[in-house]
Amino acid sequence: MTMSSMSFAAAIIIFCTGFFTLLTGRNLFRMVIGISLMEGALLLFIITVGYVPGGVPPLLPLKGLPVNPLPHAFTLTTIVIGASHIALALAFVVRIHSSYKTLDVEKIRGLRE
Amino acid sequence: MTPVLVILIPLTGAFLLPLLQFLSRKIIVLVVCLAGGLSFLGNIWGACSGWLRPTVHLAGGWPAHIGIALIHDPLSSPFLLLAALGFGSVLICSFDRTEKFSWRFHVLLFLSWAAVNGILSTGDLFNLYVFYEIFSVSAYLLVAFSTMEWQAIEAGFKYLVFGTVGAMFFLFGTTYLFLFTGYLNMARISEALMSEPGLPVFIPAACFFIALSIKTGAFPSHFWLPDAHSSAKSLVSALLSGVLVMVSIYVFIRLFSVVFIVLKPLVFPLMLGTGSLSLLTGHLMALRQDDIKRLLAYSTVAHLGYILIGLGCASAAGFNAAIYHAFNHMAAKMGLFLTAGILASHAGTRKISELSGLGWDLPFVSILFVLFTAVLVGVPPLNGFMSKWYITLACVERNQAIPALLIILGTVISSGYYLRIIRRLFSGKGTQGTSKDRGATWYVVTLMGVLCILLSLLPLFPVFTDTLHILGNWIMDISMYKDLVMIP
Amino acid sequence: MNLPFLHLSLNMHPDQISLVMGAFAIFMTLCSALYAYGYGALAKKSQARCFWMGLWSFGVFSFLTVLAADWFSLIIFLELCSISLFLMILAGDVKTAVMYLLTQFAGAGSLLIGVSILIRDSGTIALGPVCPSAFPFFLVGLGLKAALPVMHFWLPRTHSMAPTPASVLLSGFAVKMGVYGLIRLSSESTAPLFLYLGLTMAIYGVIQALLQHDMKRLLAFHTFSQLGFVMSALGSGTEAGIMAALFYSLAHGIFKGLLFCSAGVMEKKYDTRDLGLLGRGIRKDPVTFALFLVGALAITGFPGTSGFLAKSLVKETLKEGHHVLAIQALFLAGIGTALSFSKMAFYGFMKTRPFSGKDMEKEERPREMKYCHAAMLILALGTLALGILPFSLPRSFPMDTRIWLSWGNLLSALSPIAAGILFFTFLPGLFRPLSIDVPDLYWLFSQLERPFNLLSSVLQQYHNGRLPRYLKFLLAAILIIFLLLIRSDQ
Amino acid sequence: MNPALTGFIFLLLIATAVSACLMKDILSSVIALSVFGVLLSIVFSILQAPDVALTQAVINSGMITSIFLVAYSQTMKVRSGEDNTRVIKTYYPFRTDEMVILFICIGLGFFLWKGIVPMGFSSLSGDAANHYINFAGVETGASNIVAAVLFDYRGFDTLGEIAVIFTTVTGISILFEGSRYHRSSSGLSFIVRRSMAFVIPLIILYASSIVLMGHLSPGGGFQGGTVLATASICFCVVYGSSFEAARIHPWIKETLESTGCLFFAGLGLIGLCTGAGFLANGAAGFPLGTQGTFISGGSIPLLNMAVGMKVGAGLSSLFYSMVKILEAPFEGIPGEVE
Repeated sequence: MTMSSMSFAAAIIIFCTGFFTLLTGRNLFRMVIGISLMEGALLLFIITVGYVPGGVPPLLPLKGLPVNPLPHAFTLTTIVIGASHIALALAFVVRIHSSYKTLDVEKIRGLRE
Repeated sequence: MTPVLVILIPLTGAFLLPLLQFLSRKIIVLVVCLAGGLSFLGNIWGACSGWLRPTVHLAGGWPAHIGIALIHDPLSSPFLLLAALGFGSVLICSFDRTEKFSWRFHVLLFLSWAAVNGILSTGDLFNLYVFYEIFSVSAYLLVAFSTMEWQAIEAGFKYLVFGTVGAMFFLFGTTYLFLFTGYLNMARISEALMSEPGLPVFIPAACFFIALSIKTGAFPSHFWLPDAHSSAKSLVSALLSGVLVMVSIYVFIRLFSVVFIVLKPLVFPLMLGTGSLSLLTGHLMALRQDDIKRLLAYSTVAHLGYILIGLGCASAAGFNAAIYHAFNHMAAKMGLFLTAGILASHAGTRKISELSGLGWDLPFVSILFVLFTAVLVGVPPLNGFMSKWYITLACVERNQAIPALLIILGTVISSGYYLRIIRRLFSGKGTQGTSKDRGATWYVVTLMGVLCILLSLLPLFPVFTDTLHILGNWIMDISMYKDLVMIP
Repeated sequence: MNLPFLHLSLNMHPDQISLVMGAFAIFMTLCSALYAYGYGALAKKSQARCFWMGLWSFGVFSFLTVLAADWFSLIIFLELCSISLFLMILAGDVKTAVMYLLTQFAGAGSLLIGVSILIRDSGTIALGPVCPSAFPFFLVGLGLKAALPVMHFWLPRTHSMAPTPASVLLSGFAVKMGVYGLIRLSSESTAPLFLYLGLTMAIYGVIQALLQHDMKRLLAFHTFSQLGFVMSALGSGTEAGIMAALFYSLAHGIFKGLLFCSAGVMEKKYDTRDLGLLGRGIRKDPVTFALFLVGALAITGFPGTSGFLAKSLVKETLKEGHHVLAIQALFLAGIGTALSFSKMAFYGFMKTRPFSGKDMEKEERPREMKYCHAAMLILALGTLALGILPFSLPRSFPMDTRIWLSWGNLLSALSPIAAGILFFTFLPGLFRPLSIDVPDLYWLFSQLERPFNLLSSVLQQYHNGRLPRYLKFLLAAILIIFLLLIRSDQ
Repeated sequence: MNPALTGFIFLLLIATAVSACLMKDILSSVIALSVFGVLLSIVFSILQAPDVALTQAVINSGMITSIFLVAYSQTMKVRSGEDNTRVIKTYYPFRTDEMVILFICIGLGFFLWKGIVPMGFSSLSGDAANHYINFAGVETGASNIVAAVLFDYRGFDTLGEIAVIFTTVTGISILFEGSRYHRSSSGLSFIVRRSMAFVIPLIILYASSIVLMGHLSPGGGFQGGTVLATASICFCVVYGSSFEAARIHPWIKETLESTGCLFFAGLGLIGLCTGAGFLANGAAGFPLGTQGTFISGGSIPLLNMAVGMKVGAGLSSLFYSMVKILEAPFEGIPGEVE
């Protein structure tokens, strides 16, 4: 297996794990952990897209064939955006806990029908 | 002036406000008004210039495939106009006496305004994602703004979970397209996908479809929408239903008519199906609601269905009809949410069964309410009827019988539930006598009523038909867009 | 594609039929207004405002409807008429009004789909026969307006629950607009369908009418039955048939308006519409009775009234088309009509009232009642004028009118009346007003909302606020979208 | 690098992810997540992405973990009538519906995998990448191509990105508007506090070097700003939560943040005014300098500074908003809860 394929596979597996966590976790924190895992997997995925076998980091002066720098710029942005999502989600969790006194997502269903 | 200023003005307004927080309220209000007015003018200017002479701004001076190109073209210009109207009215409403003044709210408002303008202007897929995230994050927060209400927090969290999943799929789609083509510019990607058949383009298409249907609130992922739109403050609900949802519709049009042009026969029927199901679900759920704002929120789901059906026809007529309907829905739904807010605050409850007799207390507002419902139901000479009729025409033209029948069914169901509210409003006797409280919201609602009537008058002018024609052609014929982006 | 709105809408190009109908619309609106002025039963100011707004807008819109030169504008004005009528009915009963409006919206929707098919397939939407692909939609849409069988479920309830002036307009002109549409729609190919529909309506309406005990419901079913006559006239498929249908609609509008007016006066006086509880009107209010009699004679086709002429015209056209069976069926329907109006006259006006101990008569308001009577008088005069005028102005009428004055024709017009009256006299027990409502299709259609309610309650169960459940739906949807796209990709 | 070792690291990555999913206790899961973040940054450096690795280490495994812990401790504070169960259910063996979800997730993974198979996992693709590699040094003067892309070629994205952080910070301060600082915490022992006093300047020095050398080496405004914010988190942990608030008023942070944003936008406007386009660098007249020296890269160091200012102030005020105690009254649980 090449580096890329391993990396892609790992990214997809982690993404699915994260999605599974999001879906089955009844605790709000666990849902946020799921989101966090998904974000991480996505980052890995994007980085792998830009990977070139045997590449060097995109720093001048170049010491060989560099990897694609564009996905790195992406990923930086994505990391920050993902972190914002997670921080926001956690803030919501704290707020929900202060009004519902529970972290069980099945009990947080004031809005329905 | 360039497209970038249209984004930059509201953004600067948002960045500036925290610096002024300890100054007197008057100055803050002045700055807010100034920034709002400038942003409004900017949007109008963007819309006009985009319509008359499509403009491209290359950020940093780099060509589109290296840097980021911002484009105002005939497709973005109606949406820019829509954003200007929606945000402008909400800004005016936020000065209402009943609203607690908070500069942070205006920060969020300006941020989402900038994000909307960014989405409408950008020609770059990743940039679109970034602006989409500003937009989403500020939308979650706008929903949760009234922090003391548990509903708002819960709705905000649910919206956030859905929106985050949507964002991830959006990014997956972007990454796949980058993997396939090496570009991020939409026109370039489209070109590259056309020249290289055999790629599994359906996977990014599915990712984008999922992401956008989540962000729009279309059928299988509409669950957050009624929660969010009903729990927020009335003016935020108006903004969400009127403008923010339509921005996702814009992205739908842009992506699937430019980037995924190779998948046209696959994706658009899917959109038709999603639209039909949203229509049915929204109307049927609205039928049983007792909370007036929740009912309106479900009706938004249904109207998204109408718009998606229009898009799903994948013809110039369908796109035109959908965009026209987006405008009509904006005017009427914003008006409805605001009037519902006035009525609910007057009655002290949002339950429809307890709104009895309010029609006599607030006659003007109630009559406007009736007007807006008539627009949404589609009473003949009004604009809602016109756009629904255009959508039906487009459906029939494409031999889509079921959506066309569903549109008719939706009209019947929606007139059923709106009549229930109206009946309740005018039943019994008023309690306090005629109220003459005229806040800022009152004026905005009046404005929306006037807007509805103006929109109804539009089809009387042949220019309007020509305009729609140009718009439809622009969407259908993407070579013009590609030329615009790729030459400089 | 050309987006059709402006070129097509507000496209007025009246021909003779339109002009006649337009004049008639104005006439009926004015009569109804006069009657409503005297009637004054609307308790609340708001209701009255609603009613008058509806009435005047109905006048305008119905006038515009019949002037329209293409289907699209016709539909728009038709729908506006429905809304005006909705406002008028609202003053009587809210639920009925809502039901009426929803029905009419459904009809208009069907018509609009029909028009869009028409645009796609034949490119023109000028009034006239339509292409076969669009025909079913037009039939359903216009059928809902004109109360064709099965689609008539809204009619009895609406007519009986609406305030009387609204009933006058409903029966007098609103239904006629549907008929007007059908007249425009009719062609050679549609004739047999219309004929059979018409015969069904004529017979079924009469049978139902005989079983009613509510005066206005009875009249409503007669409207249905009389529309059957109109439809069977269209069923002959000739120019003369269209003429006959038109004339019949006019005549029927006027005398049915008159009948509703008299029923309304009685209702107002005794506060009930139940034939079992009414009576003695002949002595208390001979004027009303006389005017009622004019209407009743007209509807049964007594010579000298407009009904006689109209029926003769219909018979004539059917004879030309050799529809013998149809003529016989209509004869039967005529007997039924005579029977049920004998019943109405007897129980409504002549019989002694059963509960004479408690006099429910109200304080009369002579001055305002006068307006009612004036309106009725105008309608009665109209009935008589339509019956006599064609004879005095032979050239104004397309057909030779004199042959109808032959003895044979007079006999055939009088015989069902005589038969009806005889039946009624000898078998009075059979026709005593029942105390129960006979079920009609309305029940069936009131069940229509059930599946929707069921569906929405099922949907409601899925919107239960559980975020994990929502996300599971999302996951399923994601998978389905992937599957759909991958399948169509390969 | 040794493929076996790489494979092992990937396996470890997956294992930590799965354990973060399956662990019974939330706190353990959070720690597993943090480990996952660190491993991920190692993988990024294996994949030749030093910038990303740094950012990942600082933001995801540092900042986010600390916010997780703060949120966790906030929800664990005992109040009357509180549902104190932390662990709602055990996670293995799976229930049937969870099995179904697992299979659907695997199906989803299959589709996602299908999208990359035909690409053959190759090579540097696209005009854009080639252009960056060949011309970034000449056109922008920066040695770090990623910084050149981030702040010059695609600087507009970065503007959007700081707007996202700005939105989040504003939003979180809205969500915690009715809260105040926790008074009781007095921090750690004297020795720790003294030694922290020596460490803090070093942290700040490190942060500013990351920010200022962003155009030369991996790092930049985001990473440096986050390290700055970490310093303020250290204050909170070591000296108690009210200490830093007393020293640096939240308003100052908000001002710094806004100023950073406005600085960024202003630098962009210079480009617009010269007619070269928004956020233009060399074309707008910024001296590009000699590549590889400290003063080079035109506007990139300035933008880095703006971002560093913004991110540092923003993230620390975000953290402080979360640390505050909620004073929201108990509003009652809506509806019936089974």
